[in-house]
Amino acid sequence: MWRATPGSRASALAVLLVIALLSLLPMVRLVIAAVAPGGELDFGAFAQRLAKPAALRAMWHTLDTSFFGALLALCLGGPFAIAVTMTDLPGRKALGFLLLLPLMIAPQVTALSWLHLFGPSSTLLGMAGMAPPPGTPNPMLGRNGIILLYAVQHAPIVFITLRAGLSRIPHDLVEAARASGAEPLSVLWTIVLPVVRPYIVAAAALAFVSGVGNFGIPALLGMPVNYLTLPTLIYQDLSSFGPGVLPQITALSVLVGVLALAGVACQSLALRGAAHRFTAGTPARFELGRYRLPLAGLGWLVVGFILVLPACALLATSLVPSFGVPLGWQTMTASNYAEVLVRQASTVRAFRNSILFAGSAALILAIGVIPVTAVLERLGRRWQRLLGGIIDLPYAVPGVVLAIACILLFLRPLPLIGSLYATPSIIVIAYAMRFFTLALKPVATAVGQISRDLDEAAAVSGAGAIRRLMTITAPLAAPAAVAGGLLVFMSAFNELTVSALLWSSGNETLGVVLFSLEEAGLGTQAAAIAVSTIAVVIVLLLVLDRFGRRLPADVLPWR
Amino acid sequence: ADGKLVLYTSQPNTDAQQTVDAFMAKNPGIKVEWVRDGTPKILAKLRAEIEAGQPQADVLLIADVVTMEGLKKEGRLLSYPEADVSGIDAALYDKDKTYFSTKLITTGIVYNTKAPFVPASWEDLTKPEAKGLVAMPSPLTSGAAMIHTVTLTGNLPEGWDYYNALAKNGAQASGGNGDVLKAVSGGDKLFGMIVDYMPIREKAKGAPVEFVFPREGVSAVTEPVAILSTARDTEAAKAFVDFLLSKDGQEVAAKMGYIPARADVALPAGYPDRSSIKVLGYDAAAALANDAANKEKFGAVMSQ
Amino acid sequence: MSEIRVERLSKRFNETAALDAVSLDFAAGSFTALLGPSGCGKTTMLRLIAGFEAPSEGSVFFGGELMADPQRQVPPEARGVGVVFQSYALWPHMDVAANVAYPLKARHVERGAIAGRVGAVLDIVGLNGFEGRRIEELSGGQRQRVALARCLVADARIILFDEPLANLDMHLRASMVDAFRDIHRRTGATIVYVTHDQAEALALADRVAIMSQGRVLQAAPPQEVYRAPANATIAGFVGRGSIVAGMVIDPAGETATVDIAGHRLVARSAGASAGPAKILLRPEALRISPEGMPATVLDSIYRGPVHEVRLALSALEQEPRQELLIDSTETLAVGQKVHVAVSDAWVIPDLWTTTARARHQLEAAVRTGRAQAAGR
Amino acid sequence: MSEIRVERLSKRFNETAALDAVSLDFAAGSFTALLGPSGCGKTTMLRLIAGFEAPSEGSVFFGGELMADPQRQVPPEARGVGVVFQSYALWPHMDVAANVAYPLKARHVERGAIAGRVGAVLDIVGLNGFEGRRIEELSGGQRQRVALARCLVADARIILFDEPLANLDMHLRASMVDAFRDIHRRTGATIVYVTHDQAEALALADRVAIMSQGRVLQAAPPQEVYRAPANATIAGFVGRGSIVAGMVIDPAGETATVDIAGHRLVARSAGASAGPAKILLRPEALRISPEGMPATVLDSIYRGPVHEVRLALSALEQEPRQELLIDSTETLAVGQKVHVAVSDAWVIPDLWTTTARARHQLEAAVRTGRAQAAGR
Ligand SMILES: Nc1ncnc2c1ncn2[C@@H]1O[C@H](COP(=O)(O)OP(=O)(O)OP(=O)(O)O)[C@@H](O)[C@H]1O
Ligand SMILES: Nc1ncnc2c1ncn2[C@@H]1O[C@H](COP(=O)(O)OP(=O)(O)OP(=O)(O)O)[C@@H](O)[C@H]1O
Ligand SMILES: [Mg+2]
Ligand SMILES: [Mg+2]
Repeated sequence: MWRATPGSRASALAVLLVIALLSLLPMVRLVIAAVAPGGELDFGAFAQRLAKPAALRAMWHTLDTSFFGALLALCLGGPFAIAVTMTDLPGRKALGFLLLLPLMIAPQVTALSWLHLFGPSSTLLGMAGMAPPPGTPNPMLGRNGIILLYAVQHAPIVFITLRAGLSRIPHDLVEAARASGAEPLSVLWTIVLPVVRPYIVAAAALAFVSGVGNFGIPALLGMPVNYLTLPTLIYQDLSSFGPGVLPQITALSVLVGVLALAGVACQSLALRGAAHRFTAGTPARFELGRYRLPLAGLGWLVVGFILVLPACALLATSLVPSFGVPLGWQTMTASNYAEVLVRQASTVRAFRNSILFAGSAALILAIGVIPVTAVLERLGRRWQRLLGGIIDLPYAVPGVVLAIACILLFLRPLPLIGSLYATPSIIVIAYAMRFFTLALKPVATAVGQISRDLDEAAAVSGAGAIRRLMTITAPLAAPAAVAGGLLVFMSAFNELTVSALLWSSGNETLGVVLFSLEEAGLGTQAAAIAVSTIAVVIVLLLVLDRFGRRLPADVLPWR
Repeated sequence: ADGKLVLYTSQPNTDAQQTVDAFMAKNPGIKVEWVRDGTPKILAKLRAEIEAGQPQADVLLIADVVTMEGLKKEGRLLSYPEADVSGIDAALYDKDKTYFSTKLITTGIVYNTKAPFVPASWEDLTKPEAKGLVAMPSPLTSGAAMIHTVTLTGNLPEGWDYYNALAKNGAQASGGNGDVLKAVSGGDKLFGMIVDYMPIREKAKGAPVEFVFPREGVSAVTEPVAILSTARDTEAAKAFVDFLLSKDGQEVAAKMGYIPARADVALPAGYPDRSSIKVLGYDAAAALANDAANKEKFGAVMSQ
Repeated sequence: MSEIRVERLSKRFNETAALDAVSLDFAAGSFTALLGPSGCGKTTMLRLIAGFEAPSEGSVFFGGELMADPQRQVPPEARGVGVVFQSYALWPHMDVAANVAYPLKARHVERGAIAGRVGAVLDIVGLNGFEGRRIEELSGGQRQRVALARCLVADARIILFDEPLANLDMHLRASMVDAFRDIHRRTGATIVYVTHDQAEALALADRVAIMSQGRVLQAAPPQEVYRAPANATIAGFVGRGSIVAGMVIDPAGETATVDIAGHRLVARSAGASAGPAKILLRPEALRISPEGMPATVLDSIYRGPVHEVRLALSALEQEPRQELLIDSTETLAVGQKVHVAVSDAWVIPDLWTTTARARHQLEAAVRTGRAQAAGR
Repeated sequence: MSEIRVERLSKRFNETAALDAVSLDFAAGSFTALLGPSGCGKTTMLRLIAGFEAPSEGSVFFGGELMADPQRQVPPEARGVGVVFQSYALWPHMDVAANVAYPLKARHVERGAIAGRVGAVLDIVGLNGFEGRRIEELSGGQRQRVALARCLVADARIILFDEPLANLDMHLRASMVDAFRDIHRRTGATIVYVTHDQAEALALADRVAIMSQGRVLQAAPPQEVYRAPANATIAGFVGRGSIVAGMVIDPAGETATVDIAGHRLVARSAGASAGPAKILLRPEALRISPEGMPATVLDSIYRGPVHEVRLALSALEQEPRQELLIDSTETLAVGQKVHVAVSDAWVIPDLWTTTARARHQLEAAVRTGRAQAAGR
């Protein structure tokens, strides 16, 4: 049995195949649709579509908002990750738990609730007598609002990714620094953050790519003031009627892909020389001393601001019979809940479907991603970077476009499996394609930091590659895999843009139901669904938390 | 008749369900599978299916005629000359009988009850009292809004200057009809252009809004139904079209709160008398041909 | 005044009592070695002194100032201690020079002075020219030396060493030991030094604290610990040697005549009373000679310079068999009959009958340690 | 047939040549200690044998079968070697018992037998009762013992040890050494043992390979390496002792009369030729005596049993000063004048004039090593 044998080459090939199927295939299909609509190659038209000023402006907007959104998300999620993992902040578990929630609220719902919060109709500001007069432009509209909400929406991604890294820093590294006379803050700057640099970069990259591909937030905050990003521009183009619509939006998607790849390039640039391996240990704890309570207060304030307020706004909306009716004891009604949860069978079905689809995708990815990373680990850095970029693509392009790619790919019956179109499978596959990178990033980072000798020790114990994978790499990467799985689940649970084109009757998802209510002007019923969604997810997480007590430490990102 | 039918529609979920249920009650042998989404998305889906070579839908029931006109030009619609169009204005169906309007969804003016005055005409929206308080759906997002724009610019004496005046008055064009409803009922804006059924329905639930049919007249989309030329079961498809145009079918639409296409079916509650609603016409074929130009113009006027 | 004082210090991990009501003074400028079997609580003691753990009970004082009790702890960075970790704890994202320079930067030493100081300590540990190496590119011993250099660079008042030389070869150890001695002399730092190498402990420290199962058994100057261990556990642990059963016949205060396997000799003692006793015989006090205790060779191992020979005392059918350890320059055949002459022996104080005395003795030893260190 | 053979094995990391064209045979059932200063390439050699690294040049054979050359390598899990890592490499997600049981499970030992075997090896390393402990809850020495147990449990044909006892105290070391010896005897495994502890190497191994800067300087039985080092580097590295300048006066094959500081004595030699030479004097061959070489006490360190005394030879104004190391049971005052009697000395072969002979000798030593081990 030789190294670099057919066996190990086969495993590398298998992984390449998986990546090709999940990530490259849809993109290639899109590029074909972009440059060769109807089978005729036409680069001139392709270039023309991209050179439109609207496209260039949207591209600039996308870059701008995604970049600063990611930066702000880092500033928001980072401190929480540190506080929850490495300090004795009171109530840190609850804080960590709550910080995850923005990810579970669909972006358009978040955007909506923030619009309510600051608009002339704000119940809250109204109570304080601070509501702006009717007709005042909402301060959330436009670039800054989009950046702020990107940060809120993607802070959980940063939080989960960073926490996976922080919880692996052996405590003696921190102790050595403190014994050297460094204050906790300076230890943070000089030791902790540099050591987790790969995680920070991974988190920032995820937040960036998430911003590039986000539709809900710029749709509500940008389109009203004609601040268009690429996904919203694509959506607008969709409403043109002619047969040229497909090439047009696929061409724009290629542009999005290029942006995402640029992000990946920056990522690998930032990661040069930052790959450290160490044996994982229990992380060090900083005592906050007299700052404990003030910091806890600050933490709750922030969480209250980014989560509780919007959630309350949402709740308030869901309790009035119609939009604009002030909430009071007389007007309060549960009729929206009754309507969506009892009367409309589709909502309950959508709950079941979303749990099922998002759960399957999360499970498949969380498990599957470990062998994939283990094989990636053995490839050279250049390959890793390239493949990492490819995996990012389906996450970055707008969901509608990915859905189109899926239709193009899976409509015709395939050999062996037949047509997947209009089955639940196509949604699960599309989710797997789209959220592959969410599951992969934390795990790849974790596997990259597992000290080599742990694997070597298993090898000389006689364990072959597969056994080592199952008994050493997988358990050590399990916390990261669970974190990744959670990210996938929570992102997919409310997902709208992919399933919008892929659902079929009986297979509708929550996002689809929610958005169609929204579109039909039934905002209050949509809010009722959103609130129910949050409740369901919280219940699911609490169940997981219960179950998590028997899991190894650090598997659940908030514990 | 027996058969299976795939319906692509842009009707809201509950409406679509009611329509299909009513149809299947009448035609127990035919099973209808329906897919519902906004017109742009449902068309994107159809386009992708066409690109992949296998359009799945048999029947389309979508918001506007312009889209149908485009599909007809591409030869994707089946002509159904034997369709029973009695009681339906000839303006409401294609002369080649490829698509048939099923109801009228008009666009008029909505205002918040806190508004300083009650608007009665399109021109009222350009008054100084309405400065910065007007919302309208963007034609860049909504097909119905495009038709509304084409109708108004074609019928109002000022033409595009009307929109210039609106823009100068700080009117905001964004999103779809649902967004306008939210903006006006929420008080962000106090006036809006909007499809009729939304504010009428919400008012009934207590929302602080009123709907006005302006005196110049309203634009309308007509939710046409059409059979795709690639339909597998044309018999079932024809049965579906027959049902929608029948008195029973029209009454279902009225019950859902829409203005039926057939003159012999009564309007739903909350609407004024049919005679007081003046529907302005427009040229669908021209609208299709000038779509891109109109969008550009709109963008330029509203500085979008 | 003593620089470090721990008082009834305890640390429990779940049910394990890693440290169990230890009281000990470390005089200013003293060099104390903690010696004890693996898992006896040495590292735990250092971590409590450094401030990485909070005591379960008891307290830690530096120069009379309270550093830690179960309620409140001064953070490590405010204690001004230097620590060399058993696991090295080098920062993987910095190169060798940056690791070593860190404590200087943390203490805001001016930029210009840093490079020189770093160069100087890298010189001491023999890692000149390794400044730019990444930690992952170093061998085990090289890493240990970087950890050493990092601790030395800051000239801390208190330095804690956790097995700093475990991975170095004999010669590097010797030169490091010289370096430590030098540093100690130059800076007058108070040093607590955990090691499992007794020769090192005896050579370096002016006091050795023997620990076992979370307790300190004896704390005394090296010679005393070696020559007059306070009980059988210490006698067995420190140095090589054999503990044989004997009979005190004529106790005479500082010495006593004892009978071992029918052979009489004079042994040192701390007031042993007549009766059965345990006698410690060190190999270097035993010699193969024409006369003395008769014994049989059990086995012989070549240990560099000499052969370490295990002998069985051939006494009146004694049960269990009594064994002696002896170093011989000549090779002895297994089974060979020899005679052993004894030049020194120690009557191990009997803990069961003389608990009170032993405790008194222990406290005296602690006092001696303090006085000695204070007199420096 | 030799169990392991490495041929012109080289390993380069960037510019560093960690291993430099080393050829060495390890006979089946032999016990070879690799000895050398920190960073000399010992760990690298083990890693190449285990299969964790690919050679830059040269090849590794197990029983005549090619295991590795720069192009192709048999993966570690197919080589059937046991390894104890310098860094322990314990799996933090498994408890002690699971760590130890792993190699058995990987080799599909039946479930029922596993617990018994695990218990037995934990017994050997003195960790009974620690089965359920998490790795993080162990002290440094306890971790090392778990690593040991994990390696021992599988009864591999080839066992590689990388400083397996570095963190253990003397007594645990001694009992581990006994355990190793036992295992070696029982299983007849071929053992390669990296250590920086020479006493350990000399006591355990039947051959010692001295490495320096990626090369093997001498590979010979322990006594030979100690008593007759092939060059000055080895003489300086292995054991204590002093190398003094002398003059070979009367070479006579196996012995030679030499003159040191005006004093004549007979020394062992490997065919030295007349003229200036370096003479190795071990402390145990030196004794303070009424007559002999005159010397002055430079300093004296207490090292447990004895005082290690540094002396300066008081000879005819020699430059540089020649120093001797000697162990004394008595305390000697600094500056005291003494005389030293020499009972053994070794003329170090001169590499510069006898390079060819030295190489020949080295190769002979390697051959002896092979033959010796093969004869077992
Ligand atoms: N975090 C912990 N959790 C539980 N038990 C612990 C922990 N740390 C140490 N122990 C236990 O406390 C005891 C003392 O440990 P300590 O590390 O102080 O030993 P040590 O004297 O330094 O040993 P060594 O020489 O082997 O390093 C040991 O039995 C160890 O298993
Ligand atoms: N991955 C690496 N990259 C670069 N240099 C390395 C690497 N690993 C080892 N070296 C260098 O190779 C040389 C030999 O290292 P090796 O680990 O074999 O030493 P060693 O003999 O085991 O030393 P020690 O006794 O200190 O463990 C050292 O100079 C070391 O710095
Ligand atoms: Mg320890
Ligand atoms: Mg090494």
